[in-house]
Amino acid sequence: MTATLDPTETNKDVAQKSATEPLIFERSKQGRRGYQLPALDVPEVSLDEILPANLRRDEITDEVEVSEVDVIRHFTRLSKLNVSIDAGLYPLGSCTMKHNPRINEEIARTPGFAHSHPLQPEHQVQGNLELLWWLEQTLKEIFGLPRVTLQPVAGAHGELTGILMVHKALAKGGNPRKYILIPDSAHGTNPASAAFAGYEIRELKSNNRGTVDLAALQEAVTEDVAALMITVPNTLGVFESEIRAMADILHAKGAYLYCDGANLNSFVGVARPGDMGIDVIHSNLHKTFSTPHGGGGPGAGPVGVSESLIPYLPTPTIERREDGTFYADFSHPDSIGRMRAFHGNFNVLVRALSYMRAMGPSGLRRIAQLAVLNANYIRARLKGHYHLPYDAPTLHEVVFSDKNQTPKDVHTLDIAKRLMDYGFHPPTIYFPLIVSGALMIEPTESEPKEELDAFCEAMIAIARESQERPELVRSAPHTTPVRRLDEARAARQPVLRWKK
Amino acid sequence: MTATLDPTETNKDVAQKSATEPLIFERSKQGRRGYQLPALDVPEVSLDEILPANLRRDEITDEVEVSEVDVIRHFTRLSKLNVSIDAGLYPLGSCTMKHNPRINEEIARTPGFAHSHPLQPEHQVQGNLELLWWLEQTLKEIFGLPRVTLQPVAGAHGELTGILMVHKALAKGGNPRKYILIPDSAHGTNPASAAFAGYEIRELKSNNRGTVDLAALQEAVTEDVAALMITVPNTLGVFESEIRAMADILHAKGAYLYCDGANLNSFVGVARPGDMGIDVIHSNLHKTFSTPHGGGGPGAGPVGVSESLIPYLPTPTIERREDGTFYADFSHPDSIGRMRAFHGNFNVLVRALSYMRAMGPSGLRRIAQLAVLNANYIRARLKGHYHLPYDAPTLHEVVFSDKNQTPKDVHTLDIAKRLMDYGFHPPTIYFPLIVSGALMIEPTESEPKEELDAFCEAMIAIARESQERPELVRSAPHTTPVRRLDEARAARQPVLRWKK
Amino acid sequence: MSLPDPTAASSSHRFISNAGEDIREMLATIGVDSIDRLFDTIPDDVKLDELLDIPGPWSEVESRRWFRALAARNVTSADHASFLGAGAYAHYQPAMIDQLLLRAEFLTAYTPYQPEVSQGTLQSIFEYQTHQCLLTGLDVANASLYDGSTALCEAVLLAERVAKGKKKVVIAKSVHPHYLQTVRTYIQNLGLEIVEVGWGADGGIDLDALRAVSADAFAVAIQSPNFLGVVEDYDAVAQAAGSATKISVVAEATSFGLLATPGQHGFDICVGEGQAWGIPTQFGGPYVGFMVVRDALKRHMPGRLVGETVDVDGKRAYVLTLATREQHIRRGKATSNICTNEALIALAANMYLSLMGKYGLREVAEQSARKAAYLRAKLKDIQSVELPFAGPIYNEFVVRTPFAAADILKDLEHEKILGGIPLGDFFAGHERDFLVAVTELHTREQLDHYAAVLSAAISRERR
Amino acid sequence: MSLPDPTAASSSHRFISNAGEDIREMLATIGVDSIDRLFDTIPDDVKLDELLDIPGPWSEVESRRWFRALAARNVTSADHASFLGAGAYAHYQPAMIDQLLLRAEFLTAYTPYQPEVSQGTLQSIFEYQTHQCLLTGLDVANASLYDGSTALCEAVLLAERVAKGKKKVVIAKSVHPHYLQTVRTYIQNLGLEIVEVGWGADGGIDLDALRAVSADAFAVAIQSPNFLGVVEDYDAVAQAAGSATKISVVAEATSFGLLATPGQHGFDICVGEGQAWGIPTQFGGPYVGFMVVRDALKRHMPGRLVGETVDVDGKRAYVLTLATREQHIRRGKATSNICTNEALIALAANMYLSLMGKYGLREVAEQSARKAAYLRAKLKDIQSVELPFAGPIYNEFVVRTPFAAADILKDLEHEKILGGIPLGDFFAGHERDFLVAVTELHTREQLDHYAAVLSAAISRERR
Ligand SMILES: Cc1ncc(COP(=O)(O)O)c(C=O)c1O
Ligand SMILES: Cc1ncc(COP(=O)(O)O)c(C=O)c1O
Repeated sequence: MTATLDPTETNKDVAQKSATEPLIFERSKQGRRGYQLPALDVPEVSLDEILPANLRRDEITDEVEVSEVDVIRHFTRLSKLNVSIDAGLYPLGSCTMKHNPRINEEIARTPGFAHSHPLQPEHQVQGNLELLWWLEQTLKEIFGLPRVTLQPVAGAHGELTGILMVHKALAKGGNPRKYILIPDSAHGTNPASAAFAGYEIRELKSNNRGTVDLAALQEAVTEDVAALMITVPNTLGVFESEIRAMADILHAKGAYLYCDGANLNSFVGVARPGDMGIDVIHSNLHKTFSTPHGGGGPGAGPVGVSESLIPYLPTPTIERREDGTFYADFSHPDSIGRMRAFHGNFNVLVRALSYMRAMGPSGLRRIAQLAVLNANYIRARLKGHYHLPYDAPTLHEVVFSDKNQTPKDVHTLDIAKRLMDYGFHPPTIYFPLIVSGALMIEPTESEPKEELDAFCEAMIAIARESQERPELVRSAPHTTPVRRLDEARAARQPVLRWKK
Repeated sequence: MTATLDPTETNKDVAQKSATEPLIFERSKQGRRGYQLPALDVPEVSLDEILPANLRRDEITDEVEVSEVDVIRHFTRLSKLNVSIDAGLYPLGSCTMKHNPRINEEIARTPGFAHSHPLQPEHQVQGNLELLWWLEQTLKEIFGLPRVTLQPVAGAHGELTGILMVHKALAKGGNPRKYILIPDSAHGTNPASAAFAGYEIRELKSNNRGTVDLAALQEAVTEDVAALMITVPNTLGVFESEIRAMADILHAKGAYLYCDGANLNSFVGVARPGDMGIDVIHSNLHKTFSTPHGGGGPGAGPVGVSESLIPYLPTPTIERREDGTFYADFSHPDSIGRMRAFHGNFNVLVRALSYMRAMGPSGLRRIAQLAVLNANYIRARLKGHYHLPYDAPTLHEVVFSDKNQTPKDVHTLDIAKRLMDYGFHPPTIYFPLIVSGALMIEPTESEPKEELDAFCEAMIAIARESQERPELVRSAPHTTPVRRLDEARAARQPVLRWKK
Repeated sequence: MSLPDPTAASSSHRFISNAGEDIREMLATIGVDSIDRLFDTIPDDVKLDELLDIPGPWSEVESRRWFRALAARNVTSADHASFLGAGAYAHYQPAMIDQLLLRAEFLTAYTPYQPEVSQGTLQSIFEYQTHQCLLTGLDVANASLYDGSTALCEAVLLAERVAKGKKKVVIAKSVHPHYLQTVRTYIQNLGLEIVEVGWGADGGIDLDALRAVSADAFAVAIQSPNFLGVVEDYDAVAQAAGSATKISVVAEATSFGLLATPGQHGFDICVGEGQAWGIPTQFGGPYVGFMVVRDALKRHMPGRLVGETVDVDGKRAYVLTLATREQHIRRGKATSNICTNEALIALAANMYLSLMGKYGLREVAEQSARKAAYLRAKLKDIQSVELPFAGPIYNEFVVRTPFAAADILKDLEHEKILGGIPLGDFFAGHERDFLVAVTELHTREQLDHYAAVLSAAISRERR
Repeated sequence: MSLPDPTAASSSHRFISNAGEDIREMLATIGVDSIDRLFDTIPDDVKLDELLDIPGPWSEVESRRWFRALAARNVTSADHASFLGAGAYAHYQPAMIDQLLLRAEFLTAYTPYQPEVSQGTLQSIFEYQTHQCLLTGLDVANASLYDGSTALCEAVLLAERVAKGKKKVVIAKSVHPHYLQTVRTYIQNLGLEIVEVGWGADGGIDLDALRAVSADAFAVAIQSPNFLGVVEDYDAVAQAAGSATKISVVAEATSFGLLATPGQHGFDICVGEGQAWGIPTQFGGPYVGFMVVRDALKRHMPGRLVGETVDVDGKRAYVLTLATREQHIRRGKATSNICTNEALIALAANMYLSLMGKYGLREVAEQSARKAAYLRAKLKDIQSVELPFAGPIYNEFVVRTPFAAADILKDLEHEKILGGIPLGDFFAGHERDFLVAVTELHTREQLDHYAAVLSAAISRERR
């Protein structure tokens, strides 16, 4: 925080200055210390006796010397440059930015969980194993599928896991096949995961409802198609009403139906993927099941599978014995193998189960009901002000475009930035790709009506500003710690670290 | 957070709007719930069988119906309207706003401390009793006095405790006497506490160094003076170099020397009150010993006493047996009695001992050294820009006045408010009363030089603004969530609660 | 002299930012050659020439080891089923609250002297004041006092200020003994007289005795539920107290969810302890004292008051007000000497009251009362267990056995039950009695177990 | 159908704000008469006509009871002296970090897609990237990967992308077995071949064997300290690896404080696990994978990268950059499929690295190494204890006794010591070996105790 001597500067500049924070490396001063350790209590022999000099480094050049005060100040000030769910609506479409209950944080910090080691023998960690077992039981019931692996640590990781299982299953049948079908509305991780699993991508054009066209699918599903990867509801928020028929088409050809469960929040407790003919689904626990997004993670992406894919699940699986004890089972000869060291993001899984227990059967259903109600309320209030590229009924999110604003040269990016001046985090923008200038709004069930109203009023105010004062919107944001960034410069001459 | 429909409003207004938060009562909506309890598991008999209707109330009219989301949002947003030490310098003179280490918070939350009950029998709480015993030992060493009571929960509470002991001791000697001498520079709690202890106040004029005049004291100490209450160093930050002589004068007349230890931070580990001839001293643990101020408390105000006052300590005292066990001792026939229920602010005391252990002997001394260095650095940098009413050497704080600015009709209050625009909490203002337009600055030892520099530059910038753009300063703050308040209106027609 | 050089790297401390390089730069600016010079005004003969003799400096690692070992030597409700109350109750503590209290904006700020940068604290206090009014049925609440015992002291002193002349205060013997003792300490030099009024057969205050002594008293103070757990009849007490200022003390704050309010039944002041609002028992503190009074008394109120006003832009805002009552202005004539209070605990209470809300506060109270009634009935059936006081209770009651309470409670402790608090520690002649408190957190299983263990203990003692 | 009415107060849930009144108002605005109507696009035959069969809804009280009971059934380093490592280490965890992580601004935000309101997260990542570069001696670090095992997968895939054509990757057998297994899973359909190279007598990689197979490999990956605890000689390995891309795996991140850096000794990529930077072992996750590469490889980097730039006012700011590598732009051609990563753990690591700083990181490493050397020497003196690998170590080493490791470790557990990890679980023929890890947190007393208990156990087994 550095003030200035220039008495003529505007107050805004003063305030902006007080909203900047130097890099921790710039705070370093000779002699400062932020740590203390107990004095060494074993004989202090020469380092050479411990490790030959050629295997050692010298001092960590340019590492910091700062006090505890410097550090807590630094991170407290940095935190103030972020917005968060606890401060208000964070309507990032497709990200399900819901309330993160604090009881989850408390429970995850229980010493018995927090300090258990991933390689302890079974008898020392029965509590953890039982917890994992219960989480699988719960997800099985939610998915309507017979088994679930908890190993994947994110949605994309789950996608890779799922497609690898499909590949292995088909390979066992003699031919892993070549293609994965993916609608053009899909999230980028879908094609990326399919590619890393060894497949080529065939993109499916969405029809005018934004959904998969049955006839087109029928045609696309050839003998060398391994699976269709769809998102239910899709990234427009539209439910694929013909999902059962789609499953039949695929199954008839020996192909699998993979469901990206990122949007499970819209139908959890209302309908079950297994009942829709889905063979594999991942769920982003950091979305539907409230584990905090943490600025970009951690997450978890458990994968549920139908009977035919069970042999291929990653190892280990967690099993329960007759006597009520639990163990990690590695005896799956056809398993695709291990997706990650240890047991995945265990302490994310703890939070998710804590949340599921807090919601219960009635609460889980209520999530979907209120998430869909909130989204449709926004849709109803904004419909007259923003263009709705697909007006098929939507569930938990609604995607508008900037079509009504572009004539004034106001674009989605401008609208997003202007929302910040009104105190809101913008929606997801320019996704899905099938909508030009997409504004993808997902409020989640957490939001109170008055927050939705405030958001809608801000959006409506911006729609007006776009007509009456477009330059105000184009030059937004005006009230944030920093204003629009030169992103081109960042990519052209990348500066990716501090240097002295 | 409510946005507005008026597209012509300025961005500042938009930002300000997003910085307001309704009262929790205004968030209430029928049907919302923020809590859940386990279902009642005992037979649900009619309430009448439990409690006659005339002893019961009906529903708690106008209490809130809000969700957990509403509540965490509400308090998170409220918190953002505060400034704090972790965000920057908080130079409230006399308040010792130092770094509050997080290890103290962690330790205070240890279940064995947090869930122990104040009326458990001795054998169940040996850990707590030993902790209290150790804290007394440590404070005895810091004070250089033979006993310390930990019962007082704030400085003022300690003052009352100390003066009550003086009263009782003198009464035992036959005459409690009538007056307490208090310098005009003293904090308001001093006279208030003395009055509640049953004394009349005689105010001592400070001399031109801002300290107590020996001759004047000599004269003032009559047979009916019970004690002198001074602050060391005094509220100007000036050490009473003749403290020993002052003690002698008082003791010669059978009077006591009470020290308000609020400024202990300036000499802890450097000198000891006991060695100065002080008979009673309280220490604000929320100042010198880092327990968090919590927006105005809790605190703790242990009182150390010299030999002659030991019989009058509040009960119970914590004692150690031969066998190493600890107990609460109520057998003090001459005790002034109990100052509060239970054992005072135990979990504040835990934090203070945690801090003392973290500092150790060298650290405690370093506190005083750096606190004094930081204050004198500010004094040196600002001396040319602000008027120094008393230029005697000062220790941990420095008091300026607005004399240089008043010609431009810029006053201390204006300077304080303008500091907010530069991102700093103002110093203590208009105290001590012996300085007109006092600006009382106490940086504490925690502050890094760059923070002090930024503060000084802001102060210097404001000094310039006061000459060149006085209206800018007079109308400050300009960048805070709210601007200057109509305090007169608040007092004239007090609105002290929300009403439907 | 074994004093370290402050500029040496070995002297650096993690809690103190400035070190070698900074210190040299700053000394140069000040124009002295060493930090010691800055202490020249302290006479050498009072200066220490060596370091204090105390343990440390400790790393967090060492502190954790030592303090955790101490904590482990306590037996607590964390590992036992606790039925302890008597002014400190273990109720449900919502997870959110402690995590919010750790926000620096709440934890490390101080008294909101500067409202423009303290609206968070100020608005919370204003809301807290409102909750107090709704719960007590009175008009004006303050920002907090130290605790229940000192809150009673302040109430007595307030009543004395307005009474003018009268010197007698009547206090029920069934007020928490620690509170009563604290009042005695506070007023010892103020020429006031305390007259205690005992309880009747059912444990409620002795109304006839009260009527007999109230006439010339400036105040009458009772507690409800009283220390024996018995709920007093405010109307009857108010009637018996005549013209004196009527002070109700509430040491179990969740009882407001169920019990008739002092405000609607003739009382002028309600003071008490807010710990039951989800604050940990933490060996007695920090807790939060509250005071709520009739509007007519507001300018005599001790402590901080927050009021609503507007800023220069007309925007609603909150500010400390009626400060002319306080020590920093009135000094020797202030309504109290209190300065630092229990703001953070009051904030926690505001969070608790808001989260539980209209229906949660009611349910906590009802469940506590129902479970207490259930246990009380069960204990009554145990052979040779007596319930000495038949008066109506909220969530606490006195149990009597043929044996010393201490012995019985030891037996219970062996079964991992903290069974109660011996009444004999407070009232001679009650060595066989102990207080048992129940809250919504107790399960039926625990209550049944308590009864079983108690009757077993009694049979054992009998042998 | 036993489905509750969403507008009933009994249906309200504390995590979901809108209830009765709100729902009715919103339905009216939307113009439908019930929430069910909004689900009409879901065919009835896939709609549930009853609630799911799972436990709940639970209050916090019930959740605390159940989860704490589960946690209590684990035996952990919280109540035992733990010497477990093998990729998860119990180092000092500064108190400040967890409390800061609870700040909603960090905890509940998401990927900083909108830089103007995410500078806190972005600047922290930029600082984290810088720490990685300083520690590894390499040029460019990313924002985080899932963990050490998947970081190695990404490194192998990166190397393959730049190698063009070559299909063989050489991986040391002494790389963490879980990492190696994960690589096998990842690449199973990509037509790549993994050649494993074993270790020599001293536990270091077999250089001759390495030389023999490196020629046509696109990458060579080794771990140091390796899974046996032995520190590899980067120069020698680099020389033996020839022209292949050299990947160093670090599973014990505090070792950077003491060991020669891969960057200064011929390596191109360093990947590994950041858990040792003060992250709880928490049964294996969440942890944080890191990747640092030579500048030439930066445009092939998987995951997020944060770069410095300026805003329209010329003010310095940070932003996600080089996004054309990523799945949301490149889709099927992206450098990785990763999206959500381990941002919060990377933030914790940044806090840890900043707080410990230049000297703290060194001291943690030195103390860990010194204490490990002390214990290793003590164990060596125990009759019939063998140290099968003589190579230099950092803080972990293999111990061999005449008896099954599982039995010996059971004996130690009885003395409240988690004594090590059986090597036989990973390598056939090593049933008598176990891995012992030491950190700065171990006291000499614990180390001496370990030695005493181990030799006692051995004598007991002998009988
Ligand atoms: C539709 C969709 N699919 C997949 C993903 C990827 O999930 P994750 O970020 O957990 O890897 C996301 C979230 O970013 C998503 O929104
Ligand atoms: C000099 C002085 N004396 C006494 C006090 C009163 O202490 P407390 O606020 O802890 O009651 C203070 C602090 O406000 C003070 O600064």
